[in-house]
This record gives sequence, C-alpha cells and structure tokens, in this order.
Amino acid sequence: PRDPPDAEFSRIELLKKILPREVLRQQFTIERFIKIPEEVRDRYAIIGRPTPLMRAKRLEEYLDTPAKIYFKFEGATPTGSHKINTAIPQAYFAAEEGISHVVTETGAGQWGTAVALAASMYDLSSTIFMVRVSYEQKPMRKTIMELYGGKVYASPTDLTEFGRKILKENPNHPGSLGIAMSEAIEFALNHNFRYLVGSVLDVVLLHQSVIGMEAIAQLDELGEEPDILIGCVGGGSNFGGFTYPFIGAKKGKKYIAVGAAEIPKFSTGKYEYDYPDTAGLLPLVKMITLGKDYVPPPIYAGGLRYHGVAPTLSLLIKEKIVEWREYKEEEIYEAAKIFMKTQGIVPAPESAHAIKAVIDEALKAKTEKERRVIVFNLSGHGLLDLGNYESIRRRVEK
Amino acid sequence: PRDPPDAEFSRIELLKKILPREVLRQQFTIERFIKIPEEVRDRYAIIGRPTPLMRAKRLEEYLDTPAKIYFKFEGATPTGSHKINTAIPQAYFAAEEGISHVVTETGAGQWGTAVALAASMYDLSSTIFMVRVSYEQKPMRKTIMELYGGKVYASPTDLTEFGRKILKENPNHPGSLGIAMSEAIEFALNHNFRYLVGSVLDVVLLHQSVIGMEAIAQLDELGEEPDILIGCVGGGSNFGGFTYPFIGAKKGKKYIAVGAAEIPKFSTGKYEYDYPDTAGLLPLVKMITLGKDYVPPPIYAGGLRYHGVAPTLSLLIKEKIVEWREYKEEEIYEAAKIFMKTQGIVPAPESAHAIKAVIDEALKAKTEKERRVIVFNLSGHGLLDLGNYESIRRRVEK
Amino acid sequence: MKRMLVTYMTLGYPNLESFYQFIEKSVELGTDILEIGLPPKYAKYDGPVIRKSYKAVTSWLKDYITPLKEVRKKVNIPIIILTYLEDYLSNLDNFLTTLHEIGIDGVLFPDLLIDFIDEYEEYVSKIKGKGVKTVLFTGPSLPDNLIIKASRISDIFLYYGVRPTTGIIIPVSVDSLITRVRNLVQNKLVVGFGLNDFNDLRKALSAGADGVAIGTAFIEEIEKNGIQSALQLVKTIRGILDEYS
Amino acid sequence: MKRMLVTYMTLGYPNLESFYQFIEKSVELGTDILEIGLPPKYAKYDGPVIRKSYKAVTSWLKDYITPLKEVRKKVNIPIIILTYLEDYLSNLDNFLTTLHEIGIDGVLFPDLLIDFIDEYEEYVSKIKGKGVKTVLFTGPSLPDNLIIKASRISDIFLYYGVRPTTGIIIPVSVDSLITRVRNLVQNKLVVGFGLNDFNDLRKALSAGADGVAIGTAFIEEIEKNGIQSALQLVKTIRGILDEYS
Repeated sequence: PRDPPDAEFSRIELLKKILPREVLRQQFTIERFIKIPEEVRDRYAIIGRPTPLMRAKRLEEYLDTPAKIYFKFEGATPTGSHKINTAIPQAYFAAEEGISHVVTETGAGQWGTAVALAASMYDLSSTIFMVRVSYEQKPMRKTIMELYGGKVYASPTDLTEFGRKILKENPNHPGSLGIAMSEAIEFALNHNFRYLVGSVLDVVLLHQSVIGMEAIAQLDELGEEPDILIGCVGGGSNFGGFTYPFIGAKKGKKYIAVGAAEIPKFSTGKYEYDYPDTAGLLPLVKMITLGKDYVPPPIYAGGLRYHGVAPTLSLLIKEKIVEWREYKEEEIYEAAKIFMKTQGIVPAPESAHAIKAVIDEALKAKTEKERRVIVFNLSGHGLLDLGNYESIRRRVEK
Repeated sequence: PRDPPDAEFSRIELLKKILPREVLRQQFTIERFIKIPEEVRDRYAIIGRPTPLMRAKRLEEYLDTPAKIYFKFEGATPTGSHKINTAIPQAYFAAEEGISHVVTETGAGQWGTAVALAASMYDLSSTIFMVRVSYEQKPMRKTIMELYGGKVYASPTDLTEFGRKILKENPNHPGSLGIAMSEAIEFALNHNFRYLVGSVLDVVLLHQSVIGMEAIAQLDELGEEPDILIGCVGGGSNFGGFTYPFIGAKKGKKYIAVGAAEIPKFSTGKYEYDYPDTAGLLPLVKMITLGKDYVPPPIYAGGLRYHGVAPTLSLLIKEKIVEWREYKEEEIYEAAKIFMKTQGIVPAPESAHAIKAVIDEALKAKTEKERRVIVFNLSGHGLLDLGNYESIRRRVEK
Repeated sequence: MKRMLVTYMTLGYPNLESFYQFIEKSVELGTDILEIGLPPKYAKYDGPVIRKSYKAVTSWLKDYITPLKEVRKKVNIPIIILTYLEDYLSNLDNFLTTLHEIGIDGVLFPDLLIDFIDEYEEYVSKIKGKGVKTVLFTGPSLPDNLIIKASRISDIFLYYGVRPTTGIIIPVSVDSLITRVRNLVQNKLVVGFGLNDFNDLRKALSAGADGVAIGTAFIEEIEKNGIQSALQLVKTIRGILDEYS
Repeated sequence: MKRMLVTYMTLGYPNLESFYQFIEKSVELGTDILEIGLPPKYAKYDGPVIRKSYKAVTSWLKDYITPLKEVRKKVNIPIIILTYLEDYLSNLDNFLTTLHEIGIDGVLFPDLLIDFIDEYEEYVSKIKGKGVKTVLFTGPSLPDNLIIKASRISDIFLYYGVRPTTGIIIPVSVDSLITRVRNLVQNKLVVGFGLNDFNDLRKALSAGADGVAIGTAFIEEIEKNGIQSALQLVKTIRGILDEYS
C-alpha cells in the first residue's frame, strides 16, 4: 500500500486510526498461519461453521457429466453470505481493544448485515451508513440490520461534516458507496469508534480463508482430490478465502476466478496502483482495476460491480496461477435457474457466476471424458436478492 | 375422518381422487415405521438433510441458565422451512404414479415454494394458486416459486369454474385460502393432476417426523437426554414431526406446543369434528378448533393463524401428554430479538413462538437450579418474513 | 375353521319385497350373520353408496319394527342392527327393549368407541343389561389398548373396519392392518369397510380374519344389476371364504 | 558482533547548517552508515514525517551535488543515497556517474523491487557497473524467494522495512517478522521503517537484526526539540545497539 502523491493526509495513518489494532497487524503480517482466537471460533460455531460442503449430485445428473461437483455453502450462515466470516473477527478485535462501537458503510446491505450481527455477538453497538437509494429500495435489508441491533442511517446524513456538505448541495442526493464510506470513517474518527472493512484488504482475505481451510478438511474426509476450484470475484475476498488455502497446499490443478462481462475488469482492467475504495480514503494498492471512478452498469449481481481485484489475487492472475472468466448476466441467470431446479438453492446472483463456470467446466469434462473433481464456493444464497432476480427475469424473459 | 351430514359429495372420495395413491395409503396406515423411499432420501440429501442440531450457547449465556438449549434448524433447507419435508415425498409419490403435474394453493407462500421446488426435483410441472392479496403483497414469494419452475396464479383465477364465479361477483376479490384451495382442487380434478397437502393430515405429520427422527439420532451422538421438547403449532405438522418420535420413543419428560394468544385455539378452542380446511372440501376430523369460519386477526406470524390443531395433536393435548402455551406477539417479538442477537438467526415469526417458551423454560430451570436439556424445533428462518418483522416493529416499538 | 360371512343390508332396500328376498336367499347361500342398517340421521362413517340407500328407504319407510319382525321370522341366524347411538341417546332403553322384544340378537353402534369413548363401558353395560348383545366397532384409528379392551367385551365378534368409511376404496395395506390387529384380539375378528375387492378379501382372510362384513358391494350390485346379481356375489364371496376354511 | 546504526537524514534538513551538524555529530556518536534522502517527486513508501521534510527542503534546495560533496568531505563512513528510481529512469547513468564522482558509496531505491520487479536484475547490474553499490530494499510483502535472491546481490547490507511505510507505527510483530527473514538472509540485515519505538528496536535486535535504520524519529525530534535532542536520541539508540553487541 502507498499513499497517493501530494496526499493531504496519510491513508496509511488513517488506517491506523480507524482499524482495530489487531486487524491492522494481521493486514501486515507475514505469518502463514494465524490462530483463530477461541472467542472467534465460538462465534463461528454459533453461526454454523463449519458450513456444509455439499455434492451437487442432481446438477451432475442434469449435465450428464463424469465430473463430480462439490460446493462449499457459505449461504448457510445466518446472514446468508461469507461476509460474516470477517465481520466476526474484526468486531472481536475491536471489542478486545475496549472499543464499544463499530461503524461501516453498506450498499446492497450484505456487509452491513454481517457487521450488525457480528457487533451484537460481542455486545458492541454498530452504526451503518447505508447508501440512500438502497435504503429506500431495500427496506428489508435495513430491517434485518436493525433487528440485529444495528443503527442504520440513509447516507448522506447530517451526522457528519461530509454528509452535511453534500446535503447542502443536494438535499435529495441518492448517496453512493464512496459517500457512505467517507461518512462511516469520519463518524468513527470523531467518536473513537472503529471502522470495519468488507473486502479487498489482505486481512479480509485472511479471515475468509476459513472457507478454504474447512473445505480442504471436508474433502479430505471424503477422500476427494480437487482438480478445479472456482469462485466469483467482487473484491476477491470470497474467492481468495476459498482458493488460497488450496493454492498454498498445492491442492488443485486449476483455479478459476469469475467476474461479470458487464464489469470487464479481468479482460480490460489495468494492473496498477489505485484506490481500493471509490472515496479514495484508503491507501493505494497495486491491483487489476478499471479505475476507482469507473461507473459500473446496474447488473443484477450488485456485489460484482466493484472496480478492482484484491492485490494478491491480481498478482496471482498476472502470474497466471489463477485463470479468469467473464460471463454475461443472461448466461448467469440461466445457470442460476439450472442450479435452483436441480439443487433447490437460490444462489446469490454473485455466486451464480461461479455456477456458470462450473457448468462449463463440467461440460468440458464430459467432452473430454474426464472424471474431474470440481469444487466451488457458493458464497451466498439469494433469498434477499429475489428483487434482483425479478428484475433480470423481466429483462431476459420478456 | 368423516363426511359431513347431508354432504353433496363425499370428501373422503374426493381425497381418493386428488391425493397421490401412496399419500392416501400413508394417511390411513397404522404401521409405526414407514421406510423412506431411496428417491426421497436422495432429495432429502440434496436439500441438506439431516438439518443441523445446534446448541444455543449464547442464548444460554444470555439467560444465565443451567439449562442446555439445543435446536433443530429446519430453516437450513433451501426453501427456509420444514414444509419441503412433506412436499418432496408427496411429489415423489405423484411422479411414481405417472402423474405429470401437481397443484396446490398457498397463502403467505412457504408451502407453495416447497411444492414448486419439490415438483422441479422430480421434473413435474406445478401450478400454485396464490391468494391474490399475498400475490400482490409478497411478490418475492411469487418470484421464488417461478424461479423453481412453478406456475403461479393470483386466486381467484378464471382457470376454474369456482374462480370464475367469484370473479363474476367481484372482479377485484382479494382471494382467500379457502378459495385458492377450491381452485387448486378443481384444477387438479379437471386435469387428472394431483393435489398436495401442506399440514394437519396425519400423512403430513408422518413425513415431518424425519425432523424428530434425525434429532433423536443427533442427540444420541452428543450423549444428551432431552428433558423438554418444544415447538410451535400452526396446523401441527412441524410440532408433530419434531415431537412424536420423541414421545413414541419415550424420550423427554415434557412436550410443549406453542400457539399465538391472538388465535387462542388451545385456550378457547372446542374439541369437535370440524373441517380442516376453510373451504370445507376435506373430510371432517376431530380436533381442537375455533371453527373453520373463524376469522383470525392479522398477526405477524401468518402460519399460526390456522383455526385448528392436527387431530393427533389435539388428542395428545386432551390426554395431557402434550402441554400448551399461548403468547402475545409483543412477547414473541422480544424473544425473536433475543435469539437474533445471541444466535444470529432471524427466526420465522412462527418459530419465534417456540423460542419464547424455550426462554421461559430456561429461566424456570434457573430458578429451580436444574440442569435441564431443552430441545426445540426452529421450523424456519425469517429472511422472507422481514416485512412482517417490520410491521410488528412499527406496532410494538412506536 | 369356517370363516364367517356377515351380510349387510339397509333395512327395506331397495324395496321391502326385494329386501326380504335378498335376506332369505343370502342366508341360504351361506350368510352366517345378518347386519341390518337402520337409517340414521347422520351416517358419519358410511360412504356414499350406503348413504344413498338410507336416503332411498327413509322416503317411504316410516316404521322399522314391522320389517324387522318379518326378517326375524324368516331367518334363524343372528341378526345385528347397525345404527348410530347418537340418534337414541334420549330413548336408548326403549330402543333396546324393542329390539330385544323383536328378537334381534345385537346392536352395532359405529360411533360408540369414537364419539362416546369416555362412557363406552357404561353404554355396553346398559345394552347388555337390556338383553341385547353388543358388537363393538373398531378400526385403525383406535389405539391398541382400546382395541384389546373392546375385543374382550364385544359380543359375537369384534368388528374391525379397515378403511375410514364404507365403500370407498382408500388404498390401505389390508394384510398388514389385519396381521397387526389379529395379534391383539382373542375374540372372533370380522373385517369390513371397503372389502369389495376380492384381493383385499383374500388378504384379510390370509392375515387371519375370522370373517368379513360386506355391504356396499351388495347394494351397488342391486343398484346396477338387481337382486339376483347381488345374490350371485354372496355366493362368490362365500366360495372365497370357504377356500380359507 | 557490533550492531550497525544506519542514520537517515533528508538532504539539507532542516537547513544546511543544522544538517551538516547533525551528520557530523551523529557519526561521532556512533552512526555506522549514513543514509541520505534526496527528495523524490513522489515519496511512495515514505510516511508523512519524511514527506514533510522533503517538502521543506525542496522549497529552497535546488542542487544536491554541492551538499553531498560537503557531507562526503566531512565523514568517512559509508554514505548511501535514498531516492526513487522512478525519477531517474531517463538519466540513470548520469545520476550514477555523478554519485560515483562525489564519492557516494551506494544507492537505495525503495521502489526497485516493487515497481520494477521484472527488470530489477538489469538495474542492479547497471548500478554496479557504474561503480555504485546498491542496497536492496525488501519488506514483508515480498515473496521469500525474492528476498533470498535480493540478499545475495545486495551490497553492504540488505534493507528490510518492517512496516508498509516509514514513521507510521502500524502494529506489526517485529520479532516474528525478523526471525523469519533472518533465516532467509546470509547478508547483513538492517531493519527499518517505523523502528522509533525502543521496544520494537530491542525486538528487532533480539531477533537477529545486524543493524537498524532510523530516520523519522530523528526528523521528528529535530522538528519538536531541535538538533541537540535528535543527537541525544542517536546516542540513546547507539547505547541500545551496544547492549546487543
């Protein structure tokens, strides 16, 4: 990470002020293995970890493939996605430091939900700045955060100087992730609260590696050797969390990162220093990026609209250790429907991207008559994304 | 079951025409154990059975109780509730009989969702008559049914004579469960399809007993002897499915059925012959009932608004083998919030009734200084009921 | 051991003349016990065929005493009256005395163990006290211990209805139902309710039923093809029963 | 074995007179190697304190050659120039030749292994070819095998920055970081980047660092309390280093 040229303030210094100390330590650690504190393991057990590793038997049958397909189901956690895996340790480290309150921003709401729950698990208060347009369009996400005890505000708010400035210019400003994040950070700084980060940073990928670590143990128990590992990429935390343990243990022959064709970062992104956040408050990191000011089209998988790729994953892609795919949302929707009808689970639109790649690889295994073992991360369920499904249904099936 | 006096047609004969043959056979069997067909076990595995039996450790800590609290989590299935447990075998038996299409009605949508998925798992078509007012107010439920491949109609429809008659009288009729069911049955009869039943009937409780059978095995594995078993009661199928195996195996000392104080069937219902369905199309059964024409108030736990109690459960209550409780929705809401904050799971509003009783029993164990083992059935998650939570929040927290 | 044929007919169906003819001939053809239905107000546990027969006769049959006397005169085998206790709650003594005077052997109230379960023993004493035998009606929905108790006090035989209602062939596993109840019952076991399928009949006998009660099948046969055809059915069933003797 | 003190100072900070004074005295007080920073256009890997010092001097310091010559005259110990390769891409040969002529011992480009990783070996050859030593800069974000390779070709010592930037005390486990890298490195290992906490300093030495590079701490001290106080700090740190000799 580096500070931008002629920075008015040091982003690295800001990190130090807003992140829980241990989170920051882990961000910059070089230890290969970090013990999960007992208090975090406890909470992991409560949210249902280890999550199940399931075989997609009916999908195999439907595709008539010799491949075996397994998936790690992160949607089995109460908040319905992998996000909780990092929210818990981050909240814990804040609590350990004697902090009473954590703050974050959220767009579609998954991350905010995870933070609200994680905070409640350590008896912390939580404040979530939710992009106004989502706040209005996704009232259920607001409800669930509040049920978990989170205080949710439609950003821009008048709680921060930054928010007040924007409201003054436009009282009906719809908000943006960048604005919400700026407000969250300002709010945390002003009150000596701590800010929790949802993706991209190494420390987040580290926490998410519980997914891959569990999956390795579960496959071992089944006596399976994985050939292909697949995940979708928003910022890269579910993908990294799932695949890095396999890569590190030299398990698997192929790792496939899947993105949305509508946000073509793998195919057209540049590998350069960029801000991980649209607000430009975090230090620059070297990554594959479409530029922080890139305006993504409104695809139905909101979580994949991120402009960059986590630095470590960017490097693995540059080094050709990880392959990538990009699919169009019509293809994704078809893949999601196949999965729903065969396996019953409504996948998160993001996770459906992984499913599309799985289907392609399974059909390739069929053509090549190879009994490959394909394992993918189903990073979340789509029960709170049915509105998005409805919108794509209208577009695709009209 | 009996036909009503001066019946124009025999309800028992109707059952024979609309239910899959094997479903009817199981309804009237006296075998204590019925083998689950391999093809049903397969699908159970796909939907994640056995569902987890989890310890509510943080709830115990929160209540500071010497009791151990476990719960069977039926919300872990893809459709989010126990309903799928009977939809699968019913769809299977229809498919086995060579039927191509199954039909049902749905109110809030849980049952319709389960039927749509179960049908898709055996490559059957499905038609679901959804009460118009729910169809309009719960569009996400409609979306998920359609994603599973179900054909969903807002009832009353012009697809049936019954529906046409009602529409002629009032083209904007909001619909009712009774009307939807009448349409579903007429539709099934006209096309030689089969009708699937969601609760109350013995055969449904039989299918649901997979919950209790699994729970017994899971507790055995943990070396736990249950003292108290608790479930909520809508029609009685999740309660019966969960507790009957324990009662039959003489495991447990106390069984508690929990209902809503707003629908006071346990406290004021009569034990008499009544129609299990508001349409009056099914045979009369002897049960605790508020009368099929009882109009329940609009509480937030829609699934508990049913007027009766499954006949077998009614008898067990009359015989004082099963105890009952009734709680007001404000109490339920508080219990749900405690559970959410301690265990992270948003319970279905129905299941939250069980949680309230669990909390009371755990506090009683504390007062009495007894290390009791309390096990309850968390029959579903509430992720698709957040609108209901929002509505009760407004009422209670205003 | 000879298996019993319990032949049911609604009193006066389809008309008095044919009714008497059917009764007499069926006895000749091997009926062991006659079961005669008195139309109740609400035939809770009867299927549509028998209900229709009730309806048919109640339109003209106002007096049950005379035809019952006539039947008693014509046949020597035991006669059991099937009707619902519910209709006689206010004048049970009277009703029983009348039956006794006519020479009817017993009564079968299908609602006794279901709708009057809390007081059934008192009713049984009362019935027996009036010199009338009582055949108890049981079925799969009753608990085992109740069936055991009922079988001990039931006169002539214990009636076991394999289906929830008469005449509607709900798919049930007749053999396993009967194997199970056979082990509970020391008394003679007569099986009925929807046994008009010969397969089911054989299954019931193989599984140890001491007899079968047939009703709907005869009424349907009369309805469709007339008395002679119904009597032919009596003969056929008698033949099947005798295979198991 | 004596542990090395690498003392950093931005060229000309806070003014030429004080700068010379600090350099001379710090060598007297036990500095083993001087590291002198030439303000770059974009100080990517420097923290706010050092960045501020760059800013302060660039406002008036237009020529780096004269003051460097002066320093070279004043001290005998090795002098390393810290600056960013990025700024010299177009005139690297020239720059290196100038340094060599002045008598500078070596250069340290912190961006070499990060931003020019694909061509770093060519650059190292080129630098050495001009008679200038090259001290390679590494840190925790570089892969082990790169650190091993770099340590083999780094002159004088291998620089290891424990934190992502200078002067900001990001919480890292200094001891485990150094224990780990110590096992990879045969060369002398000098540790820097945010070592102004004595605890961290001791941890680094205990874990096997051959020396430490200190910069931000001196600049902050000058800023707050003046040159004498900064020199006092040099003395203190020298003392700590000597505890581990």
